[in-house]
Amino acid sequence: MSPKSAPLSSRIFTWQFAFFLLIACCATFFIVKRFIFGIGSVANMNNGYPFGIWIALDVVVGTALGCGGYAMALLVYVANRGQYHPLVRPALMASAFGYSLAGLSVVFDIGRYWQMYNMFLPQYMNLNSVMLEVGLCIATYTTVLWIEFAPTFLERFGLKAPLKTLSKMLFIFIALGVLLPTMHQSSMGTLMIIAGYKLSPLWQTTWLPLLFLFSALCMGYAIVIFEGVLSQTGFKRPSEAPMLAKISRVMNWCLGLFIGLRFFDLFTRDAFGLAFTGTTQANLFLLENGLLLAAFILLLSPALCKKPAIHFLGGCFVLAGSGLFRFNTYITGFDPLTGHTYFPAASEITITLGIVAIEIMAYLIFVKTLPVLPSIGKEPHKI
Amino acid sequence: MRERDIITQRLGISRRDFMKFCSATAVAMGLDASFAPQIAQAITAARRPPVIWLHGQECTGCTETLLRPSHPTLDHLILDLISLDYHETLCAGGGHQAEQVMHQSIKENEGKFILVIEGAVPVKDGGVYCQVGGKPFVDTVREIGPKAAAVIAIGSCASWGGIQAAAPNPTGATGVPAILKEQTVVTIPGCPPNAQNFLSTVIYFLTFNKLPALDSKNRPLFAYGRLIHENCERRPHFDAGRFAGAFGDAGHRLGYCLFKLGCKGPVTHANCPIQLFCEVGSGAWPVGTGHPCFGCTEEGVGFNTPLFTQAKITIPTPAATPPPITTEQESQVTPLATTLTGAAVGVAVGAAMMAGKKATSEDEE
Amino acid sequence: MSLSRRDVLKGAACTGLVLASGVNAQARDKTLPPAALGILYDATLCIGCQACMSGCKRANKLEPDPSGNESLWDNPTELSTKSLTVIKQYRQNETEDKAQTVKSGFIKRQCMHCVDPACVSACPVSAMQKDPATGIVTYNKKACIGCRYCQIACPYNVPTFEFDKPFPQIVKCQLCDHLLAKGDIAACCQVCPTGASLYGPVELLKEEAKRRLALPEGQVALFPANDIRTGRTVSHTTAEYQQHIYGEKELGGTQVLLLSSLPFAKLGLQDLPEESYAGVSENIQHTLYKGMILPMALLAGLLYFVKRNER
Amino acid sequence: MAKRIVVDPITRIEGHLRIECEIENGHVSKAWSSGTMWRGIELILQGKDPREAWIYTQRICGVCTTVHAIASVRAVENALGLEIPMNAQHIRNIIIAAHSIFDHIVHFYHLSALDWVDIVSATKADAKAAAKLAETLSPWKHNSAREFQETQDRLKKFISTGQLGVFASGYWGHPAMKLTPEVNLMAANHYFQALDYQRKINKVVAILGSKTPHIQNLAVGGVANPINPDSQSTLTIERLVYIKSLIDEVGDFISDVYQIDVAAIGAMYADWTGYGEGITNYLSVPEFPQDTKGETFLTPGGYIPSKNLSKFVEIKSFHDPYFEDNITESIKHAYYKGESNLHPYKGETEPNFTGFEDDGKYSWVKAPTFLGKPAQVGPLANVLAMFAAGHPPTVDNATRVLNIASSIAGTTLGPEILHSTIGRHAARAVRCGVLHDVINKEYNSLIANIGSGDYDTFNAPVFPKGEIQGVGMHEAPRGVLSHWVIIKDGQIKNYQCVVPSTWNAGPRNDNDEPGPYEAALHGTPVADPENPLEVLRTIHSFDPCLACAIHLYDPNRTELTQVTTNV
Repeated sequence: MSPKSAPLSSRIFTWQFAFFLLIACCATFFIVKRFIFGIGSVANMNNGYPFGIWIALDVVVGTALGCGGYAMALLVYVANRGQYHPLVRPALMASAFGYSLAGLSVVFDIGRYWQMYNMFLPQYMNLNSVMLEVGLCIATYTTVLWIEFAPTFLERFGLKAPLKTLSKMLFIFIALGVLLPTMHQSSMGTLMIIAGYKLSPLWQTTWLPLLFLFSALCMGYAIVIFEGVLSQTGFKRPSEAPMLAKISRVMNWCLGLFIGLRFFDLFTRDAFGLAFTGTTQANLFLLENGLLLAAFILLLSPALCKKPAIHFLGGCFVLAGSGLFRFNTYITGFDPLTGHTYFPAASEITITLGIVAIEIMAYLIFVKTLPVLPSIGKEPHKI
Repeated sequence: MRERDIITQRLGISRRDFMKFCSATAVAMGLDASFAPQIAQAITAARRPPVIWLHGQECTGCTETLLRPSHPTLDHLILDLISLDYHETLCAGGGHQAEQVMHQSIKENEGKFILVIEGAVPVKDGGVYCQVGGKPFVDTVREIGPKAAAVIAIGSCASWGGIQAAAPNPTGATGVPAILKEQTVVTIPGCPPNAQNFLSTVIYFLTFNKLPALDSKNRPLFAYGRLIHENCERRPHFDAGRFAGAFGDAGHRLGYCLFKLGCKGPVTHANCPIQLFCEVGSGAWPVGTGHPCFGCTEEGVGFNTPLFTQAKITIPTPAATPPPITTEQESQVTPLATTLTGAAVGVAVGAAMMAGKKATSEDEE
Repeated sequence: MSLSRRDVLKGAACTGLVLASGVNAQARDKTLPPAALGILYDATLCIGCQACMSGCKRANKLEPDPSGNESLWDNPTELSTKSLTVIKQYRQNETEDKAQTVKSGFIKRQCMHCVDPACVSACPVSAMQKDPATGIVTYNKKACIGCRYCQIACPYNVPTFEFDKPFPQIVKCQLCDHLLAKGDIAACCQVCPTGASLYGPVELLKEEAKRRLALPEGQVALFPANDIRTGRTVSHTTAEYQQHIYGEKELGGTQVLLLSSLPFAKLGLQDLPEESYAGVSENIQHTLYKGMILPMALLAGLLYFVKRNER
Repeated sequence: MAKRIVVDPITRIEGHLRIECEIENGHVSKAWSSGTMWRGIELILQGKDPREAWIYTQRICGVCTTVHAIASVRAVENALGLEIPMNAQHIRNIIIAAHSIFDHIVHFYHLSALDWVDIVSATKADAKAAAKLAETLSPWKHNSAREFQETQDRLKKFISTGQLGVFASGYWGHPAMKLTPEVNLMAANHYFQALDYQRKINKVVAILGSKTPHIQNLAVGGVANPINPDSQSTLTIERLVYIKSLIDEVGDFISDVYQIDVAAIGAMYADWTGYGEGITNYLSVPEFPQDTKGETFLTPGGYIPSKNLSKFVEIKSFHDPYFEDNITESIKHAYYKGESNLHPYKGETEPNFTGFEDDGKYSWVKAPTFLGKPAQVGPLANVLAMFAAGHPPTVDNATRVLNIASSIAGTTLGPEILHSTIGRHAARAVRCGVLHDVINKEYNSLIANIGSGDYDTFNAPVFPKGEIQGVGMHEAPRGVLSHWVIIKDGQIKNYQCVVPSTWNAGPRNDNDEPGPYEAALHGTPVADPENPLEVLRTIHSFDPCLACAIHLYDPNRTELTQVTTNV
């Protein structure tokens, strides 16, 4: 393994941390409430909108944000771009968090959580179900992610022997770590195909699996750029701009594929006209694609890409646009045509924010206690 | 069976004593002793069942209701159907004379008379809040109750305390069933109850020689088996969602449902809408004339739930008008939720912008 | 310990086969089961009395659902966990539909018991099952994990979920499956006074529906009531029908068939293609994952690249 | 030596009343009256919604049903200054008049006639002679010999069963019973007929009031009866016509039976025009408002001091301070603490039981006074006031009753005989005739008003923040009834009822002047102290209504020194 990583040794408990802790506590309160009084007591989900932001944001967008590991693995191990290796470990960690917390969200989103293990019992498995594929695949991938991330722990606690064994087998998990997201990120697209007319033609297409796969890749690279810049500014670390600039080029390729497919599909299905009907759906569609197009154009020039502000902005646009694409596919593009409406309840939002807060807190703890970020040889300032 | 045997069996006295008694009775009534054989014959013939009617904390409204029906009329009732041996409002004599007749009747007819009680029984402070003949009413009820063949509590007061039991119940008023716990006390609640419900109960008992079927509060099912709401003539308006909003408004004048004015029909068991009052035909009951029911027959409703407070619908049934094809659900957007959303997006965008700025500036350094 | 590439490939292939031959990997059968039971709801005979709703509640021991206006009535505006069937009413919008001759009409909403049910296809744990004989779509709470994907999947928005309970279930019409053993029929058809809801074998119901569509308007005719097999009839004047049996072909067909004199779109019933969404979804899924061949091939490739590039 | 007797319970009245008398030389020399039941309704009312106070107060009495309801809504309306739509006034007035007619008929025939009429004696009458007598007195259509014979047979059959029921305790053959068997039979016949006619006039109350006893069509601000001649569920033309036909039928009974029976029995008991005068300060209030504010009335009312009709002072409106300001209640002889002669708005009811003191405190009933004097209320007071005001229907009816009585008695009986036990019965019969005139006028006014297109029946009350007070006055069948309410922030703060039986049954006042019962009993002859029929005659002539009168009763039992053992 190439350049060494080292923990940041600054104080964990800062005022920012306290703020996130407060949010997490509020969220915990509502989560307890949900288990005592039912989902309806904290969330606005209803029979028209059975999926709310816990699925749409925490799982569908959240796992895409956790695709950094996937995207980087693809780049480093499959495309053989070893120079990006320093970015792999932080990306893996973010992925592990993203997927784990998505899994956590699922536990309180699922109504009959105490029977969740039925998914793993052959007598209950329905192989026709996309949901089964997604569920099993995510569960497996989360495990794979932690195995991939395990060397970090082993290094931290100086467990040489297991580290050695693991290193030998790691290639299998790395391969699985590429295969599984390919499967379930595309399947998350397939998931909504069965909704038929309930999903607006602006999103409903048999190309959804491929679009979701591309958007996962885009977001995977975007999150690597985003986190790279943030950790650089947040922890006063040296700039990784040249590397991030190159990744932004890779990302733009994926984005190009996505946009190309998206518009090709819309035009062939004759659905593009709906984008200008002035409805909320249409406007969000325009916003979604506006952000993506802006990012695409911004990052077209290799020279511009080198500027941290540009590739950071591009990354942000991709995160926002691609995230919105996924959110729209699950929430705003969805309308059962029964008169039902959905807007998350404050408590429901708090739970989602709590998940994000936990993720950030865990990130901070990890980078300050574990060798995640590339070692730079001098003590950084505390944040 | 010979007459003598009948006398001996029924009255437990010899024929000679019996004839003496008849002569004395005739004289007591201011008649010639020559009436004695007639009286003797009457006594050995089918006797009208004796009824003792006691008054507790009451307003005499229940007695008043007996003046209203024509089947049977009050005179037919007390001259031909029953022998009303004691009743304060109707007794020809007063004081000592009336009390004496009552005690004699109870003695002679122990286990055979019908006891009707009108009015509540106050039990606070030893029952001093109602005394008749110098004696707390509660003691009288306890004394006479067990000697009766059947006990009927007429009116809400006798059934469960009625108006004087309303908060703060200053006299500790309660119903007869709470006093005579060992016996079945038929209750005919209402303020006052429909006289026909009382008369039907009495005549049921006289005709079939048993009490009518009762509900859990000992009310005859034939009169209290259903909610007023179930038989109300305005029910279709309820089902169709047509309500009067105030006395005299357009809906009120069209005969719409009075639920919103506080009608307690949905929680009150009684036959008012089908039995009607005072034999004047259609609409002769409170809801029929346009006033909400206040639940006088139902313990815990009448004198308990304020008049204009809406009743709780316990067993909802489908409305007459099905819902439209699409019902637009209410917006779930709350200020707090939008604030949170805005704040979250704002923080994310702001943080990204700051980070971007920093990155740029460091880059330029 | 070291694994040869060959071993890995073998193992992967085995896993794929195990998955592919799973217990519930039933083949898609898009034809009506031979003894399929269903309901023919004729909106032209419906009087909106809602006896079916009350009857359904009694038969299924459901609580009242005063979720409608002001909580005074048991009148859900939609199917709910307490209402497995709902009668809705279309009322003409004077400003928009002036030319229209039929001014109002009822529609009964309930589970359509699809020939190719999306809920059955969607459920990850086989909690939704289509009875192979009667075609009734049933729900098994022992299997259900409460993911609510069946709700997303159902094109008729039928399954409902107990959002207000800590230990919730999915609730939907099961065509009074529990009464069939006793020789009874669906409660809604049992209590329907006009024969608007008619129970029976779907094949017979289809024939009856076609007979009705052929009846001239305005004539007195006999209509089977309650259960088409019993021969009980009631007499009505025929209405002018839309020449369409809703449910005959929609998304592969349903076992609940609807007739109306109003265009079905006005009654909130979507104009649906003949191919089921479940079919589309499953086709994609099976194209990608049939026998797990594609994923396994991909994995093999990945292993090769990763091993090669891992340095 | 004085002999003391106790009559408990007093029967054929509403409520629980105990009367004690001292008898000296065959006449009552002193009397005490005591209510024996308390329900605490005024306490229950505190804190309740003033809009439903009438539901509670109406249950004060089921015989004077409606009157406490009417007084209650008027009190709250008075406090609010709320006007009442004309239709509501007319509907209320018809109910008031119909109820009063019913009450007077039932009082005479069913609650008091048995004091004067010997039912048993009627079985010895010659039915044909009785019919002939009746036909000479009246054109009444149901006075045939056949009907008299039927009644007599019915009585004979009843008596021969030996089960006399409520009649078993009667004073049959009492030396004070003086009517001939034929007159007794006529009265008995009318006793049964009166049951039919009270039912008919009650139907008027039931049609408008939903039911009776205890009507349920009132509202603070009007009535709950909707009016819309073109709707089914309202006061329809059919209902109105039904009312009219009932009014007409009962009118004949009043003029051809009731008034004649009272005149005849009065003439035959002419000696009783000399007993039972009692207090002769008479108080009554105007009734049957003819505008929305309660300022013009169909029957006048006012105050007559010491039976001097020329000193009559009219009470002019529902807000007349002459009435509102001049009432006080004395507690010098009642078991209460605190200041005596307080105005009802300031009324206190803190008990102070001292035991029975002949010259001290001895009653639970307060002694109301008007202008510091005790006053008699009731139909007599009302008739005298209307007579003094020259009210034509009153003058006509009074002249008619007195003329019939004069012709039977064979002497001229003038209005002065009214100040007596018999006079109270006569006044009630006169008032009943007046009420029939009123109900006809009210009916016509209601029809005319509806015909003019006015369908209003209700003005919604709005309660202000802060404290308001009001009085509701009503000329009830037993006399002046007034409810006094203090409302704070839309809730009842204090509620006091000054009722007819309080005026009449009250004890001595601050000046030790006896109350009307006590004064009227003074001098009443008692032939047989074991059977004090005469006491009942005088007490019954007031039509006592004790449930209304008792505000509070002793938590400790009242022990009386009993001179005789006759309890």
